[in-house]
Amino acid sequence: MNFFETQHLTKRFGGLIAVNDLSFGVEEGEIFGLIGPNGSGKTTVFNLITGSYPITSGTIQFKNHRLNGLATWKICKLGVGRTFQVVKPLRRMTVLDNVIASAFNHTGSLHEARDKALQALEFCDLIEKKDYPAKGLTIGDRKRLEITRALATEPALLLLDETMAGLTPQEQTEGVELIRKIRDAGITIIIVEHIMHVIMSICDRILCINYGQEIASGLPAEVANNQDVIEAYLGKD
Amino acid sequence: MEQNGVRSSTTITYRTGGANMRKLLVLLTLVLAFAVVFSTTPAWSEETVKVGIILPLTGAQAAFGEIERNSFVMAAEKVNAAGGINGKQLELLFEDDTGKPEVARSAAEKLISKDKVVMLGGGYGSSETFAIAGVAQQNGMPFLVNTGSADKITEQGWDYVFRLNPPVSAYPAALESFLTEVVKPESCAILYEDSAFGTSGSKNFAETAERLGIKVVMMEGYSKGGVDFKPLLVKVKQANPDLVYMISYVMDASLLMTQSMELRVMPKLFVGGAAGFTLPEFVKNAGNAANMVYSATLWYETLPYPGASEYYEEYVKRFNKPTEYHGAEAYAACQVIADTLKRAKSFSAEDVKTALAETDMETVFGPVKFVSYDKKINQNKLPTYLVQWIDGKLELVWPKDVASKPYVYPIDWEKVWQ
Amino acid sequence: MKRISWPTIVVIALLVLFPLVVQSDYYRHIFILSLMWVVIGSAWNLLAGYTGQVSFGHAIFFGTGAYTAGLGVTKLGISAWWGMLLGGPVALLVGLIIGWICFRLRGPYFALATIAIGEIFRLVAIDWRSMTDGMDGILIIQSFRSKLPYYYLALALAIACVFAVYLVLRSKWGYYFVAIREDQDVAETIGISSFRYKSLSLMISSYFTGMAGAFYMNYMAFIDPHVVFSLHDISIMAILVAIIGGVGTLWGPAVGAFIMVWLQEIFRSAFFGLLPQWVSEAHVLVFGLLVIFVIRYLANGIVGDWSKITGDWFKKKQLSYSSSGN
Amino acid sequence: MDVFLQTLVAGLLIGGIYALIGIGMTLIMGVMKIINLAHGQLMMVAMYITYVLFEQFHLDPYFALLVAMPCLFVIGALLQKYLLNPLLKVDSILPENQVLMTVGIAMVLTEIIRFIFRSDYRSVKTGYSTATFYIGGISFNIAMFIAFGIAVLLTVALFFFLLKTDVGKSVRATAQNKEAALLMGINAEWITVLTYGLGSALAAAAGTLLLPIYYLFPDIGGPFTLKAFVITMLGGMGSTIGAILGGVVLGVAESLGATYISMALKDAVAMVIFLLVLIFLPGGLKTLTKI
Repeated sequence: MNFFETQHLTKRFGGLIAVNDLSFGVEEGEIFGLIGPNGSGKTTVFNLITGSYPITSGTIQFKNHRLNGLATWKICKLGVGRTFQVVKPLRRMTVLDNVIASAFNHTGSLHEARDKALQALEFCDLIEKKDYPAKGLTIGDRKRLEITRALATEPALLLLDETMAGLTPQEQTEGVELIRKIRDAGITIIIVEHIMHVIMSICDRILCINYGQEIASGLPAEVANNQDVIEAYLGKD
Repeated sequence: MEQNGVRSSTTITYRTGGANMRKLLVLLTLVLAFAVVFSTTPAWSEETVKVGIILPLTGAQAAFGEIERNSFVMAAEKVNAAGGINGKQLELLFEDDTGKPEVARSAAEKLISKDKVVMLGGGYGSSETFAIAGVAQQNGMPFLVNTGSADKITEQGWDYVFRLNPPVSAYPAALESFLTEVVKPESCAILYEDSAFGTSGSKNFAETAERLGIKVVMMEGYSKGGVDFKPLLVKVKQANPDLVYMISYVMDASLLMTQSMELRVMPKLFVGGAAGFTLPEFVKNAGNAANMVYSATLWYETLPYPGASEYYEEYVKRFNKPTEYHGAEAYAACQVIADTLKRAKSFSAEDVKTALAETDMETVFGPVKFVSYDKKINQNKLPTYLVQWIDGKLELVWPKDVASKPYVYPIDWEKVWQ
Repeated sequence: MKRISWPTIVVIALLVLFPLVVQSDYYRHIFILSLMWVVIGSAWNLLAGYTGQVSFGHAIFFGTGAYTAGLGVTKLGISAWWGMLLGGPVALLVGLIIGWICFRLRGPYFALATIAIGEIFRLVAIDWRSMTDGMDGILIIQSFRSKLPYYYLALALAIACVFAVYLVLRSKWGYYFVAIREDQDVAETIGISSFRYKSLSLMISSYFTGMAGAFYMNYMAFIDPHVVFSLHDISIMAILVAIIGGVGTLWGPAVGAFIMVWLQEIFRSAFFGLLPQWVSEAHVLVFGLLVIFVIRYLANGIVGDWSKITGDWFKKKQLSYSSSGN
Repeated sequence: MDVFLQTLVAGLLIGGIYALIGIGMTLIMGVMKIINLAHGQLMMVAMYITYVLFEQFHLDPYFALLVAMPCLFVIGALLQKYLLNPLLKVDSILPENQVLMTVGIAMVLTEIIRFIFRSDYRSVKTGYSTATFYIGGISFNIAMFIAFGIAVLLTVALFFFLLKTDVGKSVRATAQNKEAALLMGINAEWITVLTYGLGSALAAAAGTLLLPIYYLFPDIGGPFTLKAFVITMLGGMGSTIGAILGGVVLGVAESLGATYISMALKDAVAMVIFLLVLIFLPGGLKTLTKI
């Protein structure tokens, strides 16, 4: 059995099928890419995994837990962290407090949580800005804060939702390094990303979906050359 | 260092930092200083005798508070024009209770400990009257209640609290004889506002009805300010009682009557339990529907009490609107206060209390003498009356010997409501 | 315990000394009311200011606490002081149930639901006469002639409440509450059960409000449903106290309580009789204008925007406070 | 049976008035997503305008509509422009700041009126205030009947305004998605000002029509504010048809509650229904009708 897997995952919004019979597995320690054109259902998949939306049918398995029907916060407790595509800093808290709040995930002591938070900030290279109010950060730092906050919950599986969008090339390079570093720390990653060279360079395996359905999966090179994928992105002529 | 880190990180989030604190401290100290300065302000002249009057001058009850204040002022002016309290001027200090008990308490505390009044008067709403009475009793300060009518007020054994007006349970006394001698109804419906006044009044009338052998076929409360009383009246109509007894303030009273007319609810008679049914606004609003409605009342301007009609006319002339029994209560309270202070050996609380207890006088509101009966102490007993709206005018109809016009009964509602 | 800053100690010391210096029962009474409102305002602030759940129904807990104390006397024949012990827990229980019903609603919907429940409580308390005696209310005899016991009890309650909020804010709970206020969705994804922690916040808040209610019963010695379940005089007043002082600040509600109670008293007594009587009719108007002014220009209240007040008005120095968020 | 029918009729008629109160609120809540806790107080101000017109110029309340509505439109628009809209730019801890502002506005309106008119009860008595016609022993109050008719008329007018006119479409667009509306070049600020003005004018209509059968004093606003948001949530926020539905449902529920449970608890009945709808039918009754 895989470290993480979905089977026949389906989500309907009224008459619209957002995710359709999607099955995939992720192995421990992997960086797994989830790609697809706009509106293909990537973020919905994340929302299903974290329990933000109820699942219409299918199952989600993480380690030996079934995630179906669990509350979002319980899924987090089990070790699934996520970032949001549209960053959501806790605006009126400082950067450090943002991270402390999530570091409480596995501890009740402020002391410990603070230590964990500082470690996470150090790890993500955000330590110098720890006393900034979160609402005052640049977009790059906000994205970084999203990741730091997710890391501070000490996840075994991290879902990254377009963490590179809107960053400068310099920041993107740093981002790629950070993601590798996270993986090297032993955290499995599922990443949704639009920027192709990023995906291609860091992912071990890639799943491409369109209209909520799998159209290709495999190694980055295979998927990149898959005719259906190219058509999905560029449209048929 | 570690500790500092925690502090600084939380400062921004929660804004509890030291800089703010210091300024807060300044602010609080100012408030305290302010309080100390004011608390030590000496009382000014000793040329007047100060009496504190607590009334609702703002808030929902302010309309009645104003009538009472005006009447107090009128009476005090008369007292002072006639030489005051043994040469000293009577000074009334009005305090607003805003219709809230804790504010009434503030007002009482202020009058007693800051203004150093010799006694207290006023007390409109029952809740506020309780609050004032509690303070008065604890401080040993005589308090003459003139409106708060919940029975319990004089049932606490509070010897500093006196009440000029009858308790709500005494309101329908005149009605009782009218019912036994004239109407002899077999059934009645009781509708009441779910205030302290309405609840205890309704309970009391239900007991009276039972004693007279009148079957209470319906007894229901409502909350003040409703737009539509028809659901209630439909039930009355179905129960078809001989008598409908209502304890309502003025606007609910007029809506109850107009809607009864619309629904053609036709008992032998409608009787209001004082409160709203005697006010000029009642007939103004209810119009034709007010016609032939009876009401119990404590006071009416044509009653043969000394000064009653003069008071009424003077009030109308001066304030350009009519007064009613609340005003008369206030006027009479001021008469009693002046009389008490004139008789008191000194203005010490004990002497004032003794003098108040010995009161035996005639006022515009009737004879005042404080007695104990049932569980009550220091309670004035007054006769009550029955009035009836006859063709737009409120007439005193019962007891017969003081009636300004003969009562109209039986009533043909179809004709009245045409 | 961690060290407490010296201004706090001085403020507490001043408050402890106050009734010994000022002998007037009148000023003591106003201070007792102020302290009671410190409790209610701080309690409301924990739920609304820190956890982001704006309640328009704190009269529910105040009234429950007051009636717990009162019914203890009329139904069980025990002293109303038991209310100080029981009022909090009973209010907490009510809070738990209300939270269970209402916390599935967010933002303004939650606020509306609390108004509705508050009205239901008031109406039922009026109508359930066999239990509550309806509008006849509950009357007891005050235990103490002196104001001092009441004063120190109110002071102890106020200190306990502010201190409890202070402690909560320095713990996991505090971080979780604020995280929920800032973004409930994010809070869930970092492992916070928003339902559980909102309920927790409501429980603490209702506990202290219930205590304040029980204190009111003991001190005022008379309650009826219109007084203690009042939407306007309790629920909305609690909001005003916190807003004026500063929502989401530790000391805001305390400052707001003193300002509101004193303002009401100063205007009610027409500046202690120094100004003509008609001034006293303006006190609610002044409340209203103050609320509008504070919300419009001092969104974080007097404590929260203190730097803005001193910056803008006293030093004539422009602080780019409100634009710092870009 | 007569009891039931008469109760039902009473409920329906009062429901018409309630609907009028609700229409303005539903518009404001739909577009601005805020609870207007000054709604009843705005209605109260309109009632005083009508009262003055009647006392001073003997203007019939139905004609006073033509004055009171524009007056309240202006007052509402000014409140929105100078007090509520600026709050959007303020970074405050509570997103409900606008709601709290309406509490302040409500207090100030009430007290200003009290300053001018005192706390006295006032009323406007017209020939038709208590005029009634009967069908088979069931009585119908004519003033309420007319109010019901005008409520329906205003709803239909509002419905077509929102559906057919450009301004109306902008209002609906803003209600659905403010950001998108902004992108489409709609001046959202102007739309909110217009909406609050319109909502206030509709509250004015309700007040003016209520006056002949009711009475007036400064504190009258509060209870009607409560009714207004109950109706709005019952009907579904932003739905004009929903407001009619909500008003009638509330009226009937209160009447039946008063007859068959207790008059004193009729408001509690309304609040319980409100809570149930809030929790189990968050979109209000309109989600059942699919209008």
